[in-house]
Amino acid sequence: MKPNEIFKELKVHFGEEITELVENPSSDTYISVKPEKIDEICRFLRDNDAFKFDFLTLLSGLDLKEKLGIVYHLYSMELKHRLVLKTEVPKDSPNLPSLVRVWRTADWHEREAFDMFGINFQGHHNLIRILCPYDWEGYPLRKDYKEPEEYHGNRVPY
Amino acid sequence: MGLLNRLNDPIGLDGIIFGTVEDLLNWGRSKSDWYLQFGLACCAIEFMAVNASHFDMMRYGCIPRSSPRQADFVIISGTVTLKMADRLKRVYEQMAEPKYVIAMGSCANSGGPYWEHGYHVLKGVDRILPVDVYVPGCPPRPEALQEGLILLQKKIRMEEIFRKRKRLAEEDLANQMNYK
Amino acid sequence: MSEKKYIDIEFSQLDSERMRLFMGPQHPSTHGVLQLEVELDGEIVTDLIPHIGYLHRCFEKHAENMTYPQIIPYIDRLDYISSMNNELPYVMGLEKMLDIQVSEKVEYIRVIFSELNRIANHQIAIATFGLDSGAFTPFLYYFRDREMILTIFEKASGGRLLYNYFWVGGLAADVHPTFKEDITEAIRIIRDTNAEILNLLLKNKIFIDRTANVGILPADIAISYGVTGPILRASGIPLDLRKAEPYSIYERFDFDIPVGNGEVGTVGDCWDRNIVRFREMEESCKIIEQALKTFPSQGDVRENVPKRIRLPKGEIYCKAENPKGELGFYIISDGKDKPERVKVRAPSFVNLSALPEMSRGYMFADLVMILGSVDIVLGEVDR
Amino acid sequence: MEEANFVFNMIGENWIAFAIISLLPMIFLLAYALIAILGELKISAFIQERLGPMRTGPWGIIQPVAEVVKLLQKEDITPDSANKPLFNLAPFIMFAASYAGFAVIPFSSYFVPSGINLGLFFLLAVGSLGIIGLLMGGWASNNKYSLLGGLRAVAQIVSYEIPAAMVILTIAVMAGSLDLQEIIRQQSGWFWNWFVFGGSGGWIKIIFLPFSFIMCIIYIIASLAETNRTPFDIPEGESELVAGYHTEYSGMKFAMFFFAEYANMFIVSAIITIIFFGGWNSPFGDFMGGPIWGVFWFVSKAFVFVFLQIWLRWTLPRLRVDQLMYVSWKVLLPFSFVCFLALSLLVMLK
Repeated sequence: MKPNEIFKELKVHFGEEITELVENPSSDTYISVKPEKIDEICRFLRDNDAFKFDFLTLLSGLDLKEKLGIVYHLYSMELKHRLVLKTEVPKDSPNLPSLVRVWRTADWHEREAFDMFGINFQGHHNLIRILCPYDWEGYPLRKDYKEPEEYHGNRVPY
Repeated sequence: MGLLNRLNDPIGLDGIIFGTVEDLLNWGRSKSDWYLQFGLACCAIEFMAVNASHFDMMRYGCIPRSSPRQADFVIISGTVTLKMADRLKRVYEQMAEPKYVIAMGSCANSGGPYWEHGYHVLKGVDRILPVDVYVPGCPPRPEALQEGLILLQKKIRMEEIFRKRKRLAEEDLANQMNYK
Repeated sequence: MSEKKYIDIEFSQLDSERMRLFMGPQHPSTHGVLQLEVELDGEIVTDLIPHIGYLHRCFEKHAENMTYPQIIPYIDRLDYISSMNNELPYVMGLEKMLDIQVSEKVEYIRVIFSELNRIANHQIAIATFGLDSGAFTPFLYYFRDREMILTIFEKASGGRLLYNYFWVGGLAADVHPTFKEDITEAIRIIRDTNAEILNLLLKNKIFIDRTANVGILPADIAISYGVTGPILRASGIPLDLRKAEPYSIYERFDFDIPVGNGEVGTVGDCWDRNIVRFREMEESCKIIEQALKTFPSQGDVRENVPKRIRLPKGEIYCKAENPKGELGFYIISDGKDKPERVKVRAPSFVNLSALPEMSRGYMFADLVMILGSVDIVLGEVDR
Repeated sequence: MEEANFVFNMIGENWIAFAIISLLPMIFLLAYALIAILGELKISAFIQERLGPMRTGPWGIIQPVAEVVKLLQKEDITPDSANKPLFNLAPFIMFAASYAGFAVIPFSSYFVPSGINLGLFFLLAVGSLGIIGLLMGGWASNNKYSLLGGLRAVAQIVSYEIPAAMVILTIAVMAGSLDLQEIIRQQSGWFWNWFVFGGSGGWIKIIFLPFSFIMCIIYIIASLAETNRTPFDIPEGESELVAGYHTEYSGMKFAMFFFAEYANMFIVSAIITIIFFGGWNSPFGDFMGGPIWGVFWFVSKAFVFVFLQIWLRWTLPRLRVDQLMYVSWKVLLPFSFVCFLALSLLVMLK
């Protein structure tokens, strides 16, 4: 199934929630959605027999200067098609629903996005840092991140 | 150092007998190096390769131990991150004296390729541990690590035991006098 | 008085004290610097929390500050056991965005080297798994043979472990003149050793007892956890990107996808995961042999390498079948010579997240085997 | 029964003789430990296509000496939270238990440190004493790995004592004695008189040959478990429990454990030699017989089994705890019962 067909189908079901279909000849096509009902959209994509997106390949956070972006790469084992969903949250209140109950693999991916960008996935059962130490400060992959001078008595910069 | 802690300081007897005893003790320590099985990153694979049949670390008398208590030296093979630094220090402190450290690879020496933007990388393991031998390379070739091992053994062979104890005792005495 | 007197014992209330055991970061069988917080009821694992990040080397931060070719050495250091495979999806993604067509010879060398590296990776995986089960000798046999593969790589690229060999638009250097003979000899020896290991380790009664029916991962749970690679195939799902979405020149070769079928136990147990890896080595040998037959020896491997790489604005998700699973790079370019963001889909990271699910309810000794069968590389898990 | 001890014959029964007798096995043990450690290193290297230690003396043959010199110098750590008396006592108990076993080992027809007529029983009893040291060390270390290792070791050794005891009981029935010298003497003559081939007797024993052979295998398996060697090395399984019960030990105390392990290896090999392979008897009748050659035959037979243990260690993977128990209780024990009955029948028929 091509992304534009999926886009049409989603538009029918979710209307306003689905913003646009971005097509670019040299790069991947993606569907932009609003963050509020992302879990419902994903559940629909997973359970609908026409899509069967049973596999969350990748969940990545992005720093878009003013906003934070979250990108979902989906894959269907059975129908062998892929889909990219993109959503944005404001930097001062980066909240959106968690997908842990849709795909269990989202657990660690979301923790990583929280660790690196400070995106707050609501409904996640264990949203703590995963790669950095638990008492680390700041969100390292944000563009305005300054690395700390010292951590536990060890100098960080060279 | 085990038995040596109980030996009285043989001050004034640093002649032939104690020189020979010192040589024997150093020989034992240099020829029987048990290392801690401790892989950190990419270098650990080369370290395993040195361990394996093709290069065979046991030729030098190096036997793997998995408990730090029984190890004589530790090879820091790879990048030490800040999260790891505390643990590494603790592992080092758990080792029994006399203990040695080989820093293997650029990351352990100085942070390696991660020195500039690595916000979570410790820039050189010598910031937390005393390093005896540095082996450069990213990762070092097995031959380089073998060279490092031989260097470490040479270093152990040339160590002072009794004279050092005498000197330390003198320094200690002097410090106490100054303090008073 | 006829009423039988008995003490009503609720076994759930007879809970003995649980022990919390921290395995790692310094532990012989955590394959690097992984920490597992294990809750034990006697010897039974009741809960398991992996603590990762002890090797978090900030790859994604580095990628944002490096030009595109400079990132390749860092990609080598992600999964440092299979560096050639790591480079492949990245350079393929950039070539797709830049619209560069690489020559036939380059494609062949890439495929041959990727498959050789897959063999080397699986050798380490099975070797260390044997080590976890207490068999020390197969580990050394495999490491002995692995040196041959490393020598072939070294002759071509100059590096033993980390190569920086696949460049955007070509390769760093041409292969060594004795390339074909070296590989033919290596494959012969690999097959010999494999036959030996099959008898020594994989068909050993004790080994089968230890691994069969242990750490079962059913297919539906595997998919929900996003598990890929040999672990997913061991659960009975023949998903291999080389067949499902052929990239490079894989569609020209004839090979099978080994799947776990529960020969000695249940589908998706530790033994299946190992035998899948073991059989994949043979498939890789088949691919290499076919590729060597039609290998075009003429041509310059660096003719299409661009002088300067400046990607058009856009984004791409490029993926390939790594020995550990689906390795993907999500590259976003804003038109400069440095990427806006490079996100890695690390197969080990995702596979490791299924570990608690796999190991709950098994014994502590089994936990070691299950962890070994997942075949993680911490450089990739923590990036 | 004549006195079988050349020291008493030479200098009479005085305290010097007792001192010499009690030290002789120690000298042997020290020499043996060095050889066994070197053997372990070199045999493992040979199996794994390596060279093993090469740079300590010619072909590394004085490597074990270097190990000892090194271990003497190592810092002796007693962890702060450990139970100090027990922690320090454990290696000594462990070593004393294995050394006590040497008291009754008949090295030759002319030398046995203590010729008690309950030798077999004594070995069984003293052999179990080492477990206390193991558990003590494991528990007193206050380390979770050590505790798990100690508990596993106890469970394992206690279970495997039973099939081993059954085998020894059978031998006692066959020999009609618990005196080790007497058991060996009954196996004199050619090698088919050994108990592994059913002992001396008429052709009727051929029917029972499989049973005695199975008995021997049962004992070898049980002895592997008692010495914590692969495939039963789960108490110190490196990949699971770091170093098991001796995780926290360093320096000389660790060396004691190490030493005791090798001493145990020799003791079980010696028991196998005594009860199944004719002890100090020459396999070929009177060929190379006599007390001096007896030492040679005894030690070389025992070394074959030490070699077997080392060989198995570098070949086989490790079992799991429950599988280990399964082997002991459901396989070895029933088999040993059946063999016991069969061999008792043989004794009746003889």
